[in-house]
Amino acid sequence: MIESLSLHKPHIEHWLVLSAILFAIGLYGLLSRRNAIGILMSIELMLNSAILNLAAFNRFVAPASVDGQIMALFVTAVAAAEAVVGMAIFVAIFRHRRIIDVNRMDLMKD
Amino acid sequence: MLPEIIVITCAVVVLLLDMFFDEKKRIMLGPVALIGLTAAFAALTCFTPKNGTILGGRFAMDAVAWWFKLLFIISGLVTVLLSIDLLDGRVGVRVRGIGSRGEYYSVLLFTISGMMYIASSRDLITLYVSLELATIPLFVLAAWRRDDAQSGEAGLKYVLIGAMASAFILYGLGIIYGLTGTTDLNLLKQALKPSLALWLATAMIVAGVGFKLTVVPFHMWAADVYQGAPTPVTAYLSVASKCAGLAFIFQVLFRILGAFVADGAMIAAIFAAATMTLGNVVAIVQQNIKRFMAFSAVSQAGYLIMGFLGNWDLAVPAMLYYMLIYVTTNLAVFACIIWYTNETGKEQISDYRGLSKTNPLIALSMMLALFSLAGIPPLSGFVGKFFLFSIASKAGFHWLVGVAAVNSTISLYYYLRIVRQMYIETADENAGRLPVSGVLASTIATLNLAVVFLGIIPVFYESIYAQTGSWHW
Amino acid sequence: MGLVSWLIAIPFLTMLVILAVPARNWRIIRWIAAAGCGSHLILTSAVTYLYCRAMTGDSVNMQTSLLTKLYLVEKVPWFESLGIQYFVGIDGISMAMVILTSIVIFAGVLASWYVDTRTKEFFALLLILVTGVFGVFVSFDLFLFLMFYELAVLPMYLLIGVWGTGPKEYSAMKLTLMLLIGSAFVLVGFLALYHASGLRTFDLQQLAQVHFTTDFQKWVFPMIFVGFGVIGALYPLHTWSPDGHSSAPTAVSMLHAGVLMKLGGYGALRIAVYLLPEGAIAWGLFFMVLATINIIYGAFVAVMQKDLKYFTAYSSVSHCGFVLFGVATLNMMGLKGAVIQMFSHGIMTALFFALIGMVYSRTHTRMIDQMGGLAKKMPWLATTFYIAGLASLGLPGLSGFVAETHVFLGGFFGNMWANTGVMKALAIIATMSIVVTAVYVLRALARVFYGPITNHDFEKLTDATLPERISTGLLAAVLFAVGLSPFLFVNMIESSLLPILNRLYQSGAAALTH
Amino acid sequence: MEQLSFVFRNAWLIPAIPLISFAVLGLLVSPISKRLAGIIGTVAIFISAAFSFLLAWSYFHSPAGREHTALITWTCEWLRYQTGLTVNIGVLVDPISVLLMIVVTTVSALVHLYSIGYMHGDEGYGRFFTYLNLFTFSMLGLVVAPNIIQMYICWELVGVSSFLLIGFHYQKPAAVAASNKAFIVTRFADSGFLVGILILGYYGYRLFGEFAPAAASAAVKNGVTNLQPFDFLYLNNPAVLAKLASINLHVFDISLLTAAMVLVFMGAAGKSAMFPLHIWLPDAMEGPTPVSALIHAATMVVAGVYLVARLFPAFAASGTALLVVAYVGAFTSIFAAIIGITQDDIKRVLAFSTLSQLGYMMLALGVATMEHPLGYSASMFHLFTHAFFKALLFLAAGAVIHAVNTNNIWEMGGLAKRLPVTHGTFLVATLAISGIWPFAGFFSKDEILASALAGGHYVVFAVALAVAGMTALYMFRIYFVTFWGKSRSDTAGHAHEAPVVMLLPLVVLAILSVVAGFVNFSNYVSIGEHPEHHGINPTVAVSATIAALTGIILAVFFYTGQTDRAAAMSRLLGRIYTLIKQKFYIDEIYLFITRRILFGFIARPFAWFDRNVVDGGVNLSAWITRTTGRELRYLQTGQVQVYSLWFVGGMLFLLLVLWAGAR
Repeated sequence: MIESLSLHKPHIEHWLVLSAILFAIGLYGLLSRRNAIGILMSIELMLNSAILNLAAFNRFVAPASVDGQIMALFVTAVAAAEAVVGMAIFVAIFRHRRIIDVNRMDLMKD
Repeated sequence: MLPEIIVITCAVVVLLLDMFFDEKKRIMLGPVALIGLTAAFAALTCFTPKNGTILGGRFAMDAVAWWFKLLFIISGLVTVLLSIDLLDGRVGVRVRGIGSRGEYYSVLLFTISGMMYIASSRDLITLYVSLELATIPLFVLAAWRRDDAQSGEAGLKYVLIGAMASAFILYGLGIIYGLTGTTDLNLLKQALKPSLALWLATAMIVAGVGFKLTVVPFHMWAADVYQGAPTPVTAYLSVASKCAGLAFIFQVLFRILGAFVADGAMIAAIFAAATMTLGNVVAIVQQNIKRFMAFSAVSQAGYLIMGFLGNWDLAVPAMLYYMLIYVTTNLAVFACIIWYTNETGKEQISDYRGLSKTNPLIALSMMLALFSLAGIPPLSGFVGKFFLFSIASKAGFHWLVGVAAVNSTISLYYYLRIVRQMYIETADENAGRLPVSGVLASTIATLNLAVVFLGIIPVFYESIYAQTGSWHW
Repeated sequence: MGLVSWLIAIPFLTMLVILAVPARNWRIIRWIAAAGCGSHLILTSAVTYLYCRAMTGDSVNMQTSLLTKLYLVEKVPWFESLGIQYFVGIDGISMAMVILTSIVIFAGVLASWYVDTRTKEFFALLLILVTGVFGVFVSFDLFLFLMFYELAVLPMYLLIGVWGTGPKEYSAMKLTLMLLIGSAFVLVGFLALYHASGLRTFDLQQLAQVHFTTDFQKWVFPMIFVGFGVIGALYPLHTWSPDGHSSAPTAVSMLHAGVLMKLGGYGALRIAVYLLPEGAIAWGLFFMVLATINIIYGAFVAVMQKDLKYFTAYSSVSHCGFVLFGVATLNMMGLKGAVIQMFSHGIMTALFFALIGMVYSRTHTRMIDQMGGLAKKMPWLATTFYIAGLASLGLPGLSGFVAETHVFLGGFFGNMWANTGVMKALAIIATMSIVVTAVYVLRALARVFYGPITNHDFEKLTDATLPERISTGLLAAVLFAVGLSPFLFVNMIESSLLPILNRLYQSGAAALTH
Repeated sequence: MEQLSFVFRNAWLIPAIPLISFAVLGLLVSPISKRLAGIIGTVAIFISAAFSFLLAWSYFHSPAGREHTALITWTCEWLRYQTGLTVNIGVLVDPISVLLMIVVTTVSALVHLYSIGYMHGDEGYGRFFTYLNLFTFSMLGLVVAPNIIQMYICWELVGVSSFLLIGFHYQKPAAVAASNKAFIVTRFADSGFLVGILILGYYGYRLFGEFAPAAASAAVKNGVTNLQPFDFLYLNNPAVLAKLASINLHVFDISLLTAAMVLVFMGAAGKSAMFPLHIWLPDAMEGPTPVSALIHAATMVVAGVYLVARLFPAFAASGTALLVVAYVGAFTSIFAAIIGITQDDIKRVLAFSTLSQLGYMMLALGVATMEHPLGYSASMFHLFTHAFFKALLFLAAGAVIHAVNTNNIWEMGGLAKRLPVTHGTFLVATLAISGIWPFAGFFSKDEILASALAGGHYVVFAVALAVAGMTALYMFRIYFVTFWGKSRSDTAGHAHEAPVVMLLPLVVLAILSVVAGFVNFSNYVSIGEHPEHHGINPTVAVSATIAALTGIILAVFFYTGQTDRAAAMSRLLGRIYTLIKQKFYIDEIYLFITRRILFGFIARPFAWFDRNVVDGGVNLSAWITRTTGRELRYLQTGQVQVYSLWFVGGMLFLLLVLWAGAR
């Protein structure tokens, strides 16, 4: 049975479903987490799912070219940048107000 | 590509100078940024052809891209002008934690360059990367005032939702790549077939762009971010980021989905109606002027996307022209707001009481700009709106024209609220004339001239029409 | 730059000059304004002379023409790619309206001779407004028309809001918004016309050669007519008028009731009926009923008013009903009557508001029953007030009579499409209004000016000063001039109404056949 | 036709002179010098009077005059409603217009003269003469009107000048109220008149193509070159009238012509104060006495009669309308006479007698026909004579009031020896109006009665006879009470005769009211092909004289010597007496209708509706918008995750729509 699994080569659908699941988890986290850091992590998750997509597509759809992989690399960098900025701003707020709960960040509303 | 290069170089130069200068000399940074942007402007207008490609077609110029770049440079230029006083502290009411001019200018310049890239990238990769280059620095700018709770919160909200939006966009772009196996926009178009996956991708991308264009219901962030961010940044957000969104969606709709755009008219109409109506009715009850401007911006976005109802030979020029007018007009309003906030530190609408007594000229310019936003002739806003309405009418959406026209009447109501504060309400007895710095004064004057003349002088529209009317993507 | 452009330019330039003058010497400013408007009056008379001289020759061959003949035309392409152009000219109807406006603004400036708070802004705004009005009356490009139209409406907000009395912000906002909602409808209609014509032009004369499909006309006509009806105080969209007029300062009420309300009738006639004859035929009777309601309803409500300005505002509602009634009759006399009524009511109501302002500035009340016996102290004002009143109740020898008989005859003669029996009935109902008008006018005026002086503060009141005498005298003289020699006036406008009627008959005949 | 002589060609001067003098007085003179204003005004009218006598002379000695044909001596286009519907103002000269011109100018001239004395020292002296000139102009314009529109225009103008003159003392609330009442009541009547004009004009215009050629060719001898639907010459054309009469209006099954004519008569009734529109005339006595003499006795109030006479062929063509005229006239005459007996204010008595005499004229017109036009001439005759003696009565009464400063006859008395001239002239006039031979009234009344009898309207005849008696009664009542007995107030005790300038007109009018009766009238004024010449009909004359004498005797019985018989009589009548004394409460009924019904049930609800429903609707929509905004703003919770939720929701919606749209 282990063999059967190992023999069974993963196909594109598997990757897509996986990335979709990742994206959904990320989205869920984004919408449900109260902790700002958690939310940032969930966003990372969403981005990574997209990266996974790109890689998978490159592998299965257009194996000749490397556009997908290049894009994946770029996106990794971008995601990092986003995370950094997010963290920085969060830290600034935390230093100032000592809160991590986004629900309490509603100075401005209505 | 010259202008982009200039802008980026300038950004780097500013950063370096910021390191090497001491505090006294840092006052030079603003002018340097200005010089850079002016150079870019000159390069764009004088040395940049309106078509041609480099980097193997990854980077292309056409008239639409050219006009977008113009808009980005102009808004950047004005934003720098509006920021100088605040950053150099030539203000009536000092705000703390606004220092570090170098980073500010360079970050600003980076976003500008990013936006300029959006307009002329012909590849999913560059498209996405330039979008992020345009967006991420804005998060930073929004949260610029380190020790101001509102600014920080604005930044955080912005970054969270922005990142989410970019995730959606990325996922959508990924799907499109998967459907076609290429990232070259020129090849994509032929390869795409209608499919549920495509609709999913489209929905994700459009949602992501709707976030930048502040289309209902993707607009929620705008109010808070506009209110919290430093006022010059708000000004920049309200115009440049919207322009970038437009440029991006131009790329997506016309280059990627070109074949299917025509079917989307009804959707565009629905979103337009929802956007302008919601923006207007909520703006009625706002008290904080920046938040108020946020909702006004939302409603303006609603008018803008009336352009996506078809008849591209008219619609594209109309949208570009409207963007041009919107940039100048909105910046004109914000120039006055920034000036007032600089001098008094107040942001409530009711604080503008009796401005016409103390500073008649500024009150006049603000009134003109507001009326232009409301679309009152002979100011440019009227013409811009009129052309967009005409698109809707030509596409047969007469009901939408009615909704839009009634909406602009409603919008007049709340713009008049400010005018009333300035002109009808009497000032406090101890209110004296507030000083106006030369930079701001000249900026306001120039912008207002533009506001008036764009509506009267046909040459701008005519040239946009001539260059982009027959725009084949 | 031709004469007609000067008609628009003079007020604007005057405004610029005023802006250049420092605000503290307001006496000079009012002199500048008076000079500007005076020169405009001269120019207008010159244009009138030219027009009449040119027109007399052509009026013969207008009998069958479908295109209104324009004089002193200026046509400059503007937003060329969209077919928008700067296209101004003069025909009979616009001539009449220009004369009206020119007189009223001159009188208005003189009537607001003693505005000493923020004089500069006041006159500047007033002149912008007038610029817009002149623009509307001479422009024959729909885009230009709309542009000037909104330009004319907006300054009203500040004029009422700053210099007004009573609940001024409320009234100002209400007035502005209602009028602009009206123009929103007009905008929809214009754009629909523009695209339906398929010509890519806003040129009125080119659009007039297009035949729009009947269904199209049937939904666009009410759009445009109602849109203009708002500013023409069409029932039930008239409610901005009482509040607005009662809160507005004197000159503004004069201009607004005297001229701006005419934009409605003018637009309805010049654009709605002219471009959309079949729509007019389909909807004529409906709007005629509304107009009849205007006439009777306005008159009866006016009976109940205690405040002189409300009183005049409602009588304006009633009289503007005559304009719309005339337009809705769709025959020569009706249309002519509408135009004459626009003119006559413009002058008359301007005179009313001017006098109310003058009386108010002396007695500091507008309540009818707080006054009394003022004729003893201010004979001039009393006399002119009575002249205006008699004109408004349609006394022969004053302009009102000419207009009203035209309208009544027009309604009674009917047209070939609507049920003439109903039209006759409506005409007779409308005729009854002359009695009610007599009742409210005479009661109010007698209460104000006749009888013993009730309030002892009135003992030391003074009669009109020279500027006031010139202003009111001029208006009263015009009332007499039109009333005594209508033939001059009527011949001036008749030839320009013929094309409208010819279009009506042409498409009306088509409508009857199938 | 032959070239018209100078007089005819310049007949337009007769109305023009007063107009010019009105303009001159109003704009220039009366501000400068009041005295001068009086003189100029009076002279102008005298000139115009002389001119009209000249015109009359040359008209009645012209061939046209001998066969009573009308002449349009001057005309010009005033207003073109549309092609084929033009109003040409002009001057129409025919027997009745000439007659009226004489009456108007003469009485007006004398009244002007009288006013110089009467109004002396009044601060509105100049204004008074300005108004009088305006009135004279308007009345003359009305008289010479060749078309119905000009008639209507001047009709309104006389209305307004009467309004101005009644309210001349504008600080007297009663006068102001009276003037408003007069204007509004007549205005109400005029609205009917206007509708009548609309009908006539419309159908006249429709039929014009059919009948114009014939009518025009007929009108050539009247000197009309371009006939218009509004012209009397067209409207009185038998063919047109026959056609109009044949069109049946399907309400009440009356012909179109009848409807139109009844409406026109409504206007006439308003101006001539026929029942039930008579209420304004008694109140109009608040005006200065010369005004009452000129406008409310001699000239303006007969405009209604004149209008009916002017359109007589039309009225005759629709018999019904003419019957209406006859019976309204008859009723008014007796109704007014009854009231007249009970009034105490001398001017009001005279006003009611005017009413009843106007009724007389109307009924005379009503009983006439195109075949037997005796009543027509009779009515005009009575108009002619009545103008003189009624004006005289008023002026004399004015002289009395001038002397004793009261209108109440019970505060006068014994004035005969103190005011001899006034007394004499008043007596002449009283005899004249009572119809005693050889005074003017006798002849005209006699002719009217004869025509009624000849026409076979016996009811009308009886009424007329009764009225004759009552007239004598109430006239001699005030005569005795005023001039005989002993003076009942000290002012009456030492009253002084009026100045000569006031007495002169009295004497002239007295002479006129003696001799006017001897004019062989129906030679001059008649209508139709075969004018009827009327001699004294013994039966009628005797019966009328008997009636008059009875009246006089009754007056003597009640009001001479100690006067408690009258009181006893009134006590005997009780309720009825008060009912009559209160003028049958007509005014109160009117007040109730206007105040309670019209204002209370129409105007006030409308006003409320406008402010609360219509305007409320506008405010409501504004409120809705604002509330929506206030509610929607709460979507902005400030919660970043809520925003994200909206974002996702929007995305899904978009996906849904796209997907749905795609398949």
